Amino acid sequence: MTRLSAGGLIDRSRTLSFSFDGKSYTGHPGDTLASALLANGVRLVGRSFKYHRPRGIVTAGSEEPNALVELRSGARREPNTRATTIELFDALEATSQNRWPSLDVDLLSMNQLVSPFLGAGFYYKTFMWPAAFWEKVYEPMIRRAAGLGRAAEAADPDHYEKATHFCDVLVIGSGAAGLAAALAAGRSGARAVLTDEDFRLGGRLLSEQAEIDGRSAADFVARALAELSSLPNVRLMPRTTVFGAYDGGEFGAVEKVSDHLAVPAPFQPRQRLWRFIAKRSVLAAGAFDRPIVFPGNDRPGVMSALALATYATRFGVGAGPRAAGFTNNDHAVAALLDAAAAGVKLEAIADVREAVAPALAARAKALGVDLLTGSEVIATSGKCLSSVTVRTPKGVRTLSVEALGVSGGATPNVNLTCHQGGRPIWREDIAAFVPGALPVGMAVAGAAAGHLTLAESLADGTALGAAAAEDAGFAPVAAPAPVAGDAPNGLKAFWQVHAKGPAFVDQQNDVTAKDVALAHREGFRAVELLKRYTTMGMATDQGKTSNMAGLAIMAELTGKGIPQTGTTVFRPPYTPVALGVLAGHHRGVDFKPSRPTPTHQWAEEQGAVFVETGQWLRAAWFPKAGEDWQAAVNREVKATRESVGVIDVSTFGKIDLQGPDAGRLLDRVYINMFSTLGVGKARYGVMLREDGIVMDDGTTARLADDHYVMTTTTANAAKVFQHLEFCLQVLWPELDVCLASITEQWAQIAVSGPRSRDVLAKLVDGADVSNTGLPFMGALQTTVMGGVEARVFRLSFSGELGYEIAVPARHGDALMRAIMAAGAPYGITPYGVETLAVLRIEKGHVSGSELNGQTSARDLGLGRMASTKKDFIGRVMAGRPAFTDPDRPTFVGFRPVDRSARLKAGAHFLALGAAPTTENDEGYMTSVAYSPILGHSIGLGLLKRGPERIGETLRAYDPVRGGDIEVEVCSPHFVDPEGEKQRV
Amino acid sequence: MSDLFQSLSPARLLPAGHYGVQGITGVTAQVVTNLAAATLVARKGKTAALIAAATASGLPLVDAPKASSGAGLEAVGTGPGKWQVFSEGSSGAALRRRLEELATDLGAVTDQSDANLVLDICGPKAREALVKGVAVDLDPRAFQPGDAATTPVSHVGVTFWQRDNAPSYRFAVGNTFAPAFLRWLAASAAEYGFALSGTDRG
Amino acid sequence: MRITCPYCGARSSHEFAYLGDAAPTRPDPADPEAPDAFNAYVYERDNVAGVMDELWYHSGGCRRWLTVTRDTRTHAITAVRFTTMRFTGTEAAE
Amino acid sequence: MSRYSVFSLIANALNGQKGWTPAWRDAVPKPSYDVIIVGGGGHGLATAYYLAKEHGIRNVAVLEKGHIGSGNAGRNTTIIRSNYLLPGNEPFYEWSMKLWEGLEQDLNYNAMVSQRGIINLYHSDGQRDAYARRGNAMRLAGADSELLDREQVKALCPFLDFDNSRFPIKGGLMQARAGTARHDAVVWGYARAADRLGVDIVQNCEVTGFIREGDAVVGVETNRGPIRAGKVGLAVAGSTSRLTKHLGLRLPIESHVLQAFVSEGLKPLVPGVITFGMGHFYVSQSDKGGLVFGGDIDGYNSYAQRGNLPVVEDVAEGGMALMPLIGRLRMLRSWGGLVDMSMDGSPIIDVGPLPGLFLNTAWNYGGFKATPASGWCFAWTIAKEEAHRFNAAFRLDRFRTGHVIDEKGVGAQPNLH
Ligand SMILES: Cc1cc2nc3c(=O)[nH]c(=O)nc-3n(C[C@H](O)[C@H](O)[C@H](O)COP(=O)(O)OP(=O)(O)OC[C@H]3O[C@@H](n4cnc5c(N)ncnc54)[C@H](O)[C@@H]3O)c2cc1C
Ligand SMILES: NC(=O)c1ccc[n+]([C@@H]2O[C@H](COP(=O)([O-])OP(=O)(O)OC[C@H]3O[C@@H](n4cnc5c(N)ncnc54)[C@H](O)[C@@H]3O)[C@@H](O)[C@H]2O)c1
Ligand SMILES: Cc1cc2nc3c(=O)[nH]c(=O)nc-3n(C[C@H](O)[C@H](O)[C@H](O)COP(=O)(O)O)c2cc1C
Ligand SMILES: [Zn+2]
Repeated sequence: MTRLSAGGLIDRSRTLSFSFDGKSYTGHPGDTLASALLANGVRLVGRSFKYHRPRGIVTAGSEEPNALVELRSGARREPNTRATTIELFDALEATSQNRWPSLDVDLLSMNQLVSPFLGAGFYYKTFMWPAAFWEKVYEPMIRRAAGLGRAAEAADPDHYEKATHFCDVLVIGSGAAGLAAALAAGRSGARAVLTDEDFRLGGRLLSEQAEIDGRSAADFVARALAELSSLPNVRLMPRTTVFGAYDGGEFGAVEKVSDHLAVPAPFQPRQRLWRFIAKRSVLAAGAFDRPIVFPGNDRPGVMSALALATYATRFGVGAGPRAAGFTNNDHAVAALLDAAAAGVKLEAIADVREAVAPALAARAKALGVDLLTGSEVIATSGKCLSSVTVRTPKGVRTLSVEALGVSGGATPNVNLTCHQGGRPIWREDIAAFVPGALPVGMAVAGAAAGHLTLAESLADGTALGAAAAEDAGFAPVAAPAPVAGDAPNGLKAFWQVHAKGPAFVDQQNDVTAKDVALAHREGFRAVELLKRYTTMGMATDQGKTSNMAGLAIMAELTGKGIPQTGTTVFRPPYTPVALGVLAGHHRGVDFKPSRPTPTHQWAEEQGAVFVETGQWLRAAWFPKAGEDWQAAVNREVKATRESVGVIDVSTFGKIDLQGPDAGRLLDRVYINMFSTLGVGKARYGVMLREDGIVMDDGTTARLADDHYVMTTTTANAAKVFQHLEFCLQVLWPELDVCLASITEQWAQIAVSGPRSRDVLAKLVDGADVSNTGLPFMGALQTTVMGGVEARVFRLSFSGELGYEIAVPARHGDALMRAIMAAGAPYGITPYGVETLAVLRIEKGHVSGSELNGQTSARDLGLGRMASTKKDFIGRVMAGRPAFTDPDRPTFVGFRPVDRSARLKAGAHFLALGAAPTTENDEGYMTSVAYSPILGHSIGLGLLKRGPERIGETLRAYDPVRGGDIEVEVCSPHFVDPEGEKQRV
Repeated sequence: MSDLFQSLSPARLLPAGHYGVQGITGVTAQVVTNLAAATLVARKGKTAALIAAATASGLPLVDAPKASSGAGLEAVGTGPGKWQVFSEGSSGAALRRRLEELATDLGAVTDQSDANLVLDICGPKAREALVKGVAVDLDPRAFQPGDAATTPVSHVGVTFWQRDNAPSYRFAVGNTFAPAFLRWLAASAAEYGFALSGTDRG
Repeated sequence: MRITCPYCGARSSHEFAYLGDAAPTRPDPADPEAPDAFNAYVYERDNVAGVMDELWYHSGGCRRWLTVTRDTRTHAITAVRFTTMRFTGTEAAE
Repeated sequence: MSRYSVFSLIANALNGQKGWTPAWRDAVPKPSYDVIIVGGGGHGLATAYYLAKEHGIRNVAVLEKGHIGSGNAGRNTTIIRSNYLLPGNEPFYEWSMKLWEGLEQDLNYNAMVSQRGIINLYHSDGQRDAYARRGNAMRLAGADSELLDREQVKALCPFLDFDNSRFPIKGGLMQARAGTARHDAVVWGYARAADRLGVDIVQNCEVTGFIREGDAVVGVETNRGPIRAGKVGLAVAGSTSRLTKHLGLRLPIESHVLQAFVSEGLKPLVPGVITFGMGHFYVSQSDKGGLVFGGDIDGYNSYAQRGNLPVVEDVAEGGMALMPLIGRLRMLRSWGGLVDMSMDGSPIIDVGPLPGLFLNTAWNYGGFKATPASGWCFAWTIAKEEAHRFNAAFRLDRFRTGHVIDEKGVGAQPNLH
């Protein structure tokens, strides 16, 4: 046990139990999994990606490259979770990953033995012989060895949500700089948000032993938080990571609502996605403690100096029974001494500099810590660290320690400043990249800006928080910045110890200093090439702590200097984000809305089988007991053709057009004429895109001189509305037409079949619906069912005598029931979209499969509808040579030569005997149906010069379904070709 | 939250009842019935004249996303020169006639009384629940009684406006999208306790 | 990206549908050169790397077509107006 | 420059990897070349390689403004497939597939071409028939395709949501020979192979204008000075209009941003490539274990090479709808590419439109799979000054004549393709 006897922000009065790799341990509230493991003396926690080398905990934050575990189990298993960010809860279950059979004995660590072969880029040079072996042997082997944790075993049982929050000032990070910024912004009255990914606000102040305004840092944090909590305009959001800075002041953030609980509380999400819309932002994300590359630096027990200090001071844990340090800066020396003061047995600090600050030297002496200046760690030993070898000016010394705190200085956390293309700028004096061009509205404070002292952070935060509030329109309240008196950290840039043995740059991806050298040798010198060739910085930590060293080593090799070498690009997310939270509520059946028709409930009662058509749910067929779908459809078709059938067609888009220019508009959007349509009449229209391709079709009726109602196909309702708005607002703003979508307002039900008039007659309140009173293509405004407003259109998609009756949506259900009652004597039969399709195919009407965005009106046999008396959208482009090419596939019908054979939509046409090649392809089948009327399969399709070839026999080639049958080209009008039935 | 409705059809309105945390009601939603509605769209170049005419008839229209009321009508701006007008207790046809009289040839009127499910959403946690889908700033500094917005919420287009400082909001949601909207609302409000009423109207 | 609709206020760009460059205007179909002119109108684009006027439709809001001035290199938006103004110049009140 | 062989690998392992030399020379531009290819992406490098290899034209430079592969070649989701529908496209992409199949031996470079298959899921009968049409078209072009039913998909991808989904999976169109390739390695492999044939690969050389003689293009201006050339081929993907602007050309393309994503590394989960039929989501798993996934373009013209949050959410929604067990997996990184979207969604490889100029563009979000055939056909077109039959349909004037190749049928709106 390395739990220190006192101190830390943990609740020692309560004990939490948890397990790691099946073994039980205990910790306290306030612990992370990492601190609790360390407290229990567990140092080996994972294995590296490629060589499966033992890995320990190296940081105390989200930048952790090594300590990745599978958290929880079963459907809640979460691979690659950083032990350093897991807030300990009771009964927590964690498992090590990427090892077999066990963490301690991992057979794949044999990879290390062949590591001389496995240098950077080795894949590209090998596994090519024999060629066929790649997918079968090499790749599966690589895949099994690669990867890290395992995905969950089943659908994620937790739920997620998304929310938007608007604020004047968003402060990211709650350390000294962030607290000061939030205070300054909050006091001004601005709506401010203070976020931190940590579960406890305070940043490094939670582990630093500093004085602010003459009080302890802890006291400062407590007072600041108390004041911020008291301000109604300030929102404190711990456990909230801002992961991306997007255009226009939009930030993506994830709040871990329940991750610190075994399972979320009832009705609480696991996590919540926040989109912050911020007028101004202050990035106060601190800095990372960066490593020094030296042989043996990847041994469990070697960690960041600041992390070692944090474990001691914040968590009351000694990273090992005995520890040492390896540094190049005073800040780290001070932190290590804090750890010593907190009870860590710190043997010595090796520092590459000739001297450390005198005050620190004195403090070291007082604490009994050996300061080895001018020294470097050149080797380590033990599976987990047992000793380090230090090269001092006086000779080599070996220290027996279980922990080594290393610091190569501070790397400002500039990630979010780069998400919109900003490139960091090198600052020689602190040997670090600091933010360059910033996203609009962002300011950077504290260590993230390269202002590495506490005093600067506090001053920065105060000034930038006030400025941000002021920019957002709030008068800042003058208040002095809190004062702290710390010294600059006297860093000496130092990246790499030159000594023998593998020295790791990227510990998760096993990239060594040698790999960087190899990349250099092979010409992969640009940082981005270096990254991609070696995979440096591509692991789950994105090289937060490692990239700097890697590029410094490359800079040394090329002699170019670090600023010329540059950094790789930082991209969102700042830390990895669960896919579940990005999806939120929208999964399972809630992925997209389900739109019921007005008669949905009635259809359910009839036992309808439903089908998704876009977002709509429509009845597909209405099976009776013992019927399969085909039997049901056959029955529905026959009943409709022989007597009467009924279907809900409310899903069509319906648009109300009013105004003196409505007819003129329609003339321009449809290929045919509408301004001449008589009042009380409807007409079928076809509209094109400007490129001459058919966009949509439907019927439009004229209700009054200046009033039309248009129907669109179900699929194109929104698109057509947008198109009309475009015509009116952009193309011809002079036209005086008012549009309103009435899709939701009207339920529309089609009644078709020879007896449909009898049914209608019983519904209307006395209107004359005889063939003269309401002729074919007539439109009637009347009432039905005793006073319900209705519009009756005599249209026919089925080719039968037919009507579409529209009533306000609330009456849709009642209308359907009334129709059913009125039709009962004729055996009225409800039908679904399957039968609808059969009916229209029997009639040769085009539909979605023909209106596929690739066909012109001419292709569909509708060319003659186009008026020559006017311009319309698409007219000019439809005249292009390819569109008038006689060889162009044109709409026609098909039947199987062997009438018992089934046609298949999607089959291609080949001349009999022609080889199946692209050159011989003559078109394809667009739609098929079994016609119970004809007793065989029928099809529609597009065939080169189709109409000229009626009577010809062709091959319908359908190898994907094993079908290859002979078909006869015929007219697409299979039933009642003269269209007499609909006019009776 | 899907377990909340696992057994319920996504194509039907959620039944009235209490959802989520029991014993408290942070959010309530109540279906408003007996409400006629119509769109009123100004004809080309007639927006100002239409506003003047309506104002003269006691309905002070505003050409902005605002709700205004008068003469027993409530008008909500949904676009330039466009309003959704509501009238309690009248029929769709009656409302249409009234508006046609008021607008004469200055605007077009279309009955929409059956187009929307209209819901009053209020309660101490209404804002907290709504921000889980409404991407319009609802903070009192930015959105107050009389303010309106047309915007997608959880993939569903809605028009809503604030009615008072309770706060309460009135939402008009396309009928066929209403089941999806209510599923989202119930899921979002469940942690505060959610009471839904008026959906069992058949 | 946030687009400040002159009617609705600032909204996320995902509430809008995009059409593209606002510069091409529909040619006169009666012009003898119409085929060429339409080819240019329908297909050819400057595809500006920089500031351009483009057409967006507020499909999720007020259903207005807007002309948005935006820098395609930075996504910075400097102006948004109702599209009709470009043609008639008279509808400022709307 | 050493050939990669078992021998060279062992020799280098024993000497501490000291024997390797640069994979390609960092060439300094000469004053003139027979052919200049602008753009050191996959297409540009492949073009140079095939010019040298197939046509003996070796006095060639590839000019790249950054480092090679820094464009879309280095940021795509690596799907290779030839499951196209239209006659103008399918034979070309199938030719590309064939070239992929022999690529590693040809280049002596392991580009990890991995034919683990692609499944395009369908969720309705209409979609099934559309896929049947496509599958049959593929067979006509000599490609492989299979139409799977629900049970067959389930057997291959049991982790998909078959039970609680909004749009049930009814089956899928599979191309077993499709798969992925290691994108960077494709770039490096072509660069190395082209370099060995004498091609100059010039990095950090940005073309800023053209040298003209009358109408003709006779060279380029660069940030490293003017370079003359017998022929100039443009293969700069999303940057094409930036260059053709100097020539007064307006093209039927728009530049858009397409985002892609990778998850943290995982043990094998997804066998091949899967595309969702009712949402914007497709996914495969890299050899390193990351789920590589993407969706729709952001939808507006952009040269910013980065996207926005709504599309990230849209893609995640598609992912969760399709495979809800990924809820707790994490997106590790997202990035964007500058794609050259065209008015019909299909590419342009053509002579002209000015003397001395050759165009290779309009790859939309799908030109990675085309890399070998694009290079091969562009080389042919440049060498012979006419199209090969594989790229015969990819003409610039097809818009004027109406011979568009619009797989999706959405028309002249690049952001919808
Ligand atoms: C996110 C994303 C996912 C994709 N997924 C797939 C997929 O799964 N499958 C698929 O087939 N395709 C995919 N693509 C498309 C594919 O990546 C591209 O179509 C293809 O890479 C383009 O060809 P290229 O490789 O030559 O282009 P690029 O690699 O972009 O090459 C163009 C080069 O030109 C250089 N350049 C530009 N201007 C100049 C100048 N003035 N001077 C000198 N050099 C210049 C650029 O720096 C760049 O390196 C995807 C694209 C993206 C962005
Ligand atoms: N790291 C070093 O090596 C170093 C060097 C010199 C000084 N310091 C000390 O650093 C402190 C500087 O204060 P500070 O406020 O700038 O930094 P800080 O480290 O105290 O606080 C930064 C906070 O930001 C949070 N954070 C980072 N990225 C985030 C994101 N994307 N979303 C949400 N939260 C995020 C972190 O969890 C952390 O709590 C001073 O106390 C100073 O003494 C550190
Ligand atoms: C197929 C593929 C897989 C990738 N896998 C990873 C990965 O595992 N880790 C990582 O950090 N980035 C990965 N990337 C993303 C790159 O780091 C980088 O973001 C991308 O190539 C775009 O370049 P840029 O971000 O430098 O602009 C991958 C990219 C691709 C195309
Ligand atoms: Zn708007």
